[in-house]
Amino acid sequence: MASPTRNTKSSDLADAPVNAALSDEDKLELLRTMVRIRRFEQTSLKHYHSGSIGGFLHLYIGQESVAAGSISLLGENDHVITAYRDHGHALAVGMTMKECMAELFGKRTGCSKGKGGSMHYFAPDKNYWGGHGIVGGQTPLGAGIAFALKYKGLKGCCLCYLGDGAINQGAFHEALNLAELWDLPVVYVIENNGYSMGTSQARSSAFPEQGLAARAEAYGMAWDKIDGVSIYEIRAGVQKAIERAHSESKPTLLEIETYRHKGHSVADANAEKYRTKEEIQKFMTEHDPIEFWKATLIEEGVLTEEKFKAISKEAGAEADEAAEFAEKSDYPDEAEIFDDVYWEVDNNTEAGRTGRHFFHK
Amino acid sequence: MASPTRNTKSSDLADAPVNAALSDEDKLELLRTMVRIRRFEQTSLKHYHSGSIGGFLHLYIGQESVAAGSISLLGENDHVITAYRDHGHALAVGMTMKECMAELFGKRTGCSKGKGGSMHYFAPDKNYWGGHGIVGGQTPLGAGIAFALKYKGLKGCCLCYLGDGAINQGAFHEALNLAELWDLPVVYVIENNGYSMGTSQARSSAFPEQGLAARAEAYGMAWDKIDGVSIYEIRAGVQKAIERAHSESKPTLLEIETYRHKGHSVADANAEKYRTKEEIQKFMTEHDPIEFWKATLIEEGVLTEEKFKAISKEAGAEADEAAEFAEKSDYPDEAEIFDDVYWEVDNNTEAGRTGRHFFHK
Amino acid sequence: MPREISYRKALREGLDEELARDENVFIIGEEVAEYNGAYKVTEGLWKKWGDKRVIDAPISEAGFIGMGIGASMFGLRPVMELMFFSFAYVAFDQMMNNASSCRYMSGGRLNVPIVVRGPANGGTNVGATHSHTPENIFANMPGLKVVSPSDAYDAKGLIKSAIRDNDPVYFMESTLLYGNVGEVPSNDELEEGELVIPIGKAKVKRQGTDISLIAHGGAAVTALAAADLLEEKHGIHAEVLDLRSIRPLDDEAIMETVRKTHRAIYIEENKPFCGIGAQVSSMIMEQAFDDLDAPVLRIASADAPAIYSPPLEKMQLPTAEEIVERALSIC
Amino acid sequence: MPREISYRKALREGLDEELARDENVFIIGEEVAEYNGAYKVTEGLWKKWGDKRVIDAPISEAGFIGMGIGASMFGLRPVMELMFFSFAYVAFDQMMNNASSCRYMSGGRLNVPIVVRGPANGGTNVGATHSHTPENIFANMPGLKVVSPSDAYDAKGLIKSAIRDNDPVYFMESTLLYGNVGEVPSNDELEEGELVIPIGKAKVKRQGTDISLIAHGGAAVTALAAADLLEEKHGIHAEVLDLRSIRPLDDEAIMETVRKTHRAIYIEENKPFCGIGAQVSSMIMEQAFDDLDAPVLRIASADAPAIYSPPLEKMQLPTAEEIVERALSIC
Ligand SMILES: Cc1ncc(C[n+]2csc(CCOP(=O)(O)OP(=O)(O)O)c2C)c(N)n1
Ligand SMILES: Cc1ncc(C[n+]2csc(CCOP(=O)(O)OP(=O)(O)O)c2C)c(N)n1
Ligand SMILES: [Mg+2]
Ligand SMILES: [Mg+2]
Repeated sequence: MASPTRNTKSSDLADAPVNAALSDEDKLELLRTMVRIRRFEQTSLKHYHSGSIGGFLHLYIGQESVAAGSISLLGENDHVITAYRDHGHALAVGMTMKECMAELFGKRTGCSKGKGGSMHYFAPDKNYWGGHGIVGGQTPLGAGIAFALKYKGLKGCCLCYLGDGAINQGAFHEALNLAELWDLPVVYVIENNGYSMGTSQARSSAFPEQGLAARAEAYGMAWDKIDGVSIYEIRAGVQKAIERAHSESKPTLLEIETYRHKGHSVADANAEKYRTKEEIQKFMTEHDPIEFWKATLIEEGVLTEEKFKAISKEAGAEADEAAEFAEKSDYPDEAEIFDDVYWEVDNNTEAGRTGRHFFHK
Repeated sequence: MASPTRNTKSSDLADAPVNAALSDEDKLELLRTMVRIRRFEQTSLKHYHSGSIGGFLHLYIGQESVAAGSISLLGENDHVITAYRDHGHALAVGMTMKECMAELFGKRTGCSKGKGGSMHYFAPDKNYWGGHGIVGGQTPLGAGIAFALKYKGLKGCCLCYLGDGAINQGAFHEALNLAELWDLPVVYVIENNGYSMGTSQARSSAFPEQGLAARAEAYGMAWDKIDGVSIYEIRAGVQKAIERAHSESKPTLLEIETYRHKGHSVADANAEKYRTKEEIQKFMTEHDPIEFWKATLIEEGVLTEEKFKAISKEAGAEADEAAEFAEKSDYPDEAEIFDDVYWEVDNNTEAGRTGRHFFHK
Repeated sequence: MPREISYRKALREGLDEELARDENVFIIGEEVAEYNGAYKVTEGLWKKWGDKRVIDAPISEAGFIGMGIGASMFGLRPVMELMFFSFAYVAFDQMMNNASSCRYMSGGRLNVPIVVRGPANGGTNVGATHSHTPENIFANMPGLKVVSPSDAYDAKGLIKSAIRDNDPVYFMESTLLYGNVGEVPSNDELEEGELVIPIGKAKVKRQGTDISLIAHGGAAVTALAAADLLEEKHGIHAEVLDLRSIRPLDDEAIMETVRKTHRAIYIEENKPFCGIGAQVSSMIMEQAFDDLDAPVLRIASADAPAIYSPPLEKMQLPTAEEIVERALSIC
Repeated sequence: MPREISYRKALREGLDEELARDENVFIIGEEVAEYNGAYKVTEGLWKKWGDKRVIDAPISEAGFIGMGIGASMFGLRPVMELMFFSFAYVAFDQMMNNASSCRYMSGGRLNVPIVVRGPANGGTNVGATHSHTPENIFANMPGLKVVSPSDAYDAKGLIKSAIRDNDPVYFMESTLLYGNVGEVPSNDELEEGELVIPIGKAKVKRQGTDISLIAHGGAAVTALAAADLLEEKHGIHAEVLDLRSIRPLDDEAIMETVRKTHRAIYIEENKPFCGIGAQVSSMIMEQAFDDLDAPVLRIASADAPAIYSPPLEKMQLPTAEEIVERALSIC
């Protein structure tokens, strides 16, 4: 079983301008974001097992640095779209634990009114365009957000995340060609956690020695490969791509090496079959992005063990509150099944009132 | 308007083993194949204008060397599949002008009984798997033929042709990854005639400086770029790929530079708008594969003007006969509309007799 | 005397007027710009509106339609041309999942005002791969709208509504209708100043009392021809109802004509199994059972992949003669 | 006493027996081999048959299903697993064009003996993108076959027939049925030595006289529950006909039960517009109009994209209570 390798050397990119500019509070905020994501998911897992949450639950635990680090760089006109492993990105863009937890519980107070579930979070008002369940399906949409930004003359970009298994979907290939051909300000971020479900990268993909992102050369597109354990490396690498999008309106394909501690989804019974216990252990101990950042900040004198415990405790409390909120919230009424299908119907316009739109019940 | 450039130097690959092995008769046969393709199409064009042929007619004129040269290398277990510009490949594998012309006329004597038309020729018995109308749609099928050869332990390969515009279809990307990942003996041949309908390569595709075939590096796949005006170059280059398939069971992506003299299809009213008259003229005179091969053979003393005229005349006569045959043949009966839909029904098996298969008429 | 223009020109006028009305409207498709459109629907629009508004796409339907869906979520109003609607099948996931369900899965926090248009018809001898008529397939999915105009007047009025609609509209045309000429008043002849036809309203194209011929798209034209024959040869007065829009569906108009004639045939160029005819005839049974003097009949294309052979393909599609024959069987 | 196994195990046995019978049979899909299948249908088969016969695929449905279609033309008999049948939408062109029409467009010079199988159901709270039920969509296309078993017995007998069939068969299962246990005789209990059920034969799953509940897939199970309620609470004897195969369709069995009960409801988990219910109800009207004492009713899932919220999704799908209520309205 080919197991992913990761560089461990502590990052030398601390002094990259974008990192040098970080205040102590900024650095703690980055830690807080990662910890909040983890506590949120640990709490959701508890409630999944207790039966309050249905369907799939794809946990982001182990990958928090990718969403926290890259999204921390975004400005007013920068946007985010991702796949179904979407809790981390949602919290990173500023969605509340409450709306996210309530969505998992299928409640009306959820970010998607309980209609989308874990895989389909949305918050356009926070520049967050989902949460998409079909592997690779979000990649043309991400190009579309970028196209719209350019069309409207806004200096921004779209960060479009996908997994290492998603790179073999046809839609992604088409999106890459369009992005380079039409100079779209989109940054594709492959979160390479080494596996697509139980299939290692080596069993799913033929790719150049330099890695998955090097497939970008097929389109003459810029690319980079980033060690995802380090917030500094992520911020330094992603910033270059964002600048390329902002100043040249050119796309970039990034590969960020990371690892998921849990199974593909909570339903994944084989999480420790296709990966050795040792491999998982190694990544949990040597490559946990929270531990890594924590150590960095302690080293820098920005953080203390006590402070860390406090942040952790706070996040845990917030997650419990969110669960309580979700628990207490109402489910949608049966009639609401038919809301949010057609904009024209929801807004009771003439178009919405003309002709029959629904054909049962 | 970026116009394609082609190298003109007469080929130095005449002494490549595969070419050195050619007898005079072989060389004349290659000429005959190209001339027969051209005469066949010129005749079909006449009958298209007279109204005996419907739908689309995508002429191969100018590209004959690609089908003639590459297919001349194939053995018993080597197979061919292509797109809708398929007349040249059909005649090159040995399908008769009669069955091909009758197909265009929509007659029962056509290679597909008049059911497929110009874009959908088939002759599995001649290792010819179509004739496919959906751009890129044949590329996974080609991988499938190769997969089956390998599965059955046959030492062969599948030559799968596609256009320069087809490389931007998602299915092709997926097929390339599978071919390299699973070591499939398939050779993808991009017939780069510079345009997809009215769109130049530069307006449709982002690709590396080395050309379209270099996209293969995204999959760590072997690739090559070949000057399509020269039969010698084509045979030398394609032979390498066939050997790679036969001996290593590895795929190759080839780009063969060529040019179509006519419009995209006979219906193409703009053939001389998106390409300058000068460009077309240049290619018809300096890069016509028949003229080029003719000159080569005369230079080699294998061919004379008289001999060429004879071959040409013969091919013209064969085409006229084919048209007469097609003209005289019958259309299918209305009832035959329902034949060839289900194998089980056609063969009147128990499965074919169980339940209702058709729901109108 | 009123102005007459082709179905093609009517579409072009509608597109041109909407490009003028709203700068967020733009057109993307293969050969729509410099080539002027494979079927010339967009002729002249690139010259007039330039590279930003009329854009040639690579052969990447999933890519550019998916891109359009994303752009429409962001407030743009893309009009995507499929050279043939058959090519929707390589973009199917984008069209069936992202366009139809992103609004729903977001709890209504976004909408997808995209139009995907192009010819969806057989009868042109281009074979099975190029002759799909997926009205029923797309109309099956809630969140989507499907429109299919049969004449120049409807084509212009409906394409304008489709572009203004805030939900995804799949607009299915016919290469066999592009050349048909019909009355389309110029804007200055109209007091509203423009021609806009609401989506979801069927139209009685011919009044009758004895039987209702209900159809959409090209089949509506065939139905009108059949109605003439029924009148001339058999003294039967057929009413012809053109649905124009498949979803939303004007079921009131359908029940109205059935209550009037007590007999109905649905005609479509679609394949029969689970076609629009099946949906409409079962709705008639559910909503007007006691008004029926005979079962509702369905006429569709002969149930095989589209055949190339020109004379055979003619037989494969519904003909006026066939409609007459079936009508006589229940009149 | 007869052997009872799960629907999942029944499928696995069928696959295993066909792998043993014909060396040209092989399985490809995501996680079907080393992972033992996302829903464990193929559990143990890779261990038993090895890398050549059971193959893990990248997430490239258009690629590997298209590859399978090509291989099947060449005489192999691929069984392709879609982890969810919803993912057919990214392979749609391959499945709707190449699988259905290559035989036709070649004038019958080749055939496509491929099976594409996987779960096509809602009800598991995975949202709109993962809950498509495209029986009607694929059955619309001549050249394709669509099968949808509702119990273990049918699952085993039909998957074996599907693999032996020389035409493309799309085999739609349900994750909600995988765990259901039912009688499936072991081969040595059978004089034929194996269980093979012909495709195209419906089955009366419960005899009745007052009304026909016609259904397929998971809805057939719901229909049986409704029949119990009708019996117990209302003394109504409902007959339940399980189509098992959508195309080919056993219309004789349908007309037979309707002629017997004079009332029918079609139940499906599909979306209603142009669903199987529309096709079946219109066929009943065409072929048994005078035998009907009431309009044929249709029950489908609530006409919106599949909702995530667990309790709501339950309401969205047909329920036994709903069937009872509608049945009472026409009995
Ligand atoms: C088109 C499609 N095929 C298959 C699936 C089922 N599926 C969901 S996630 C997944 C694995 C994806 O792996 P990767 O892209 O590496 O993302 P990760 O789960 O590692 O974040 C698969 C096969 C799907 N959702 N969509
Ligand atoms: C999926 C799909 N999209 C669009 C078309 C329409 N179409 C047919 S041929 C063609 C151009 C193809 O160009 P290229 O691949 O370069 O092949 P060439 O015609 O030059 O041989 C287009 C756009 C199609 N048949 N299928
Ligand atoms: Mg992964
Ligand atoms: Mg070309």
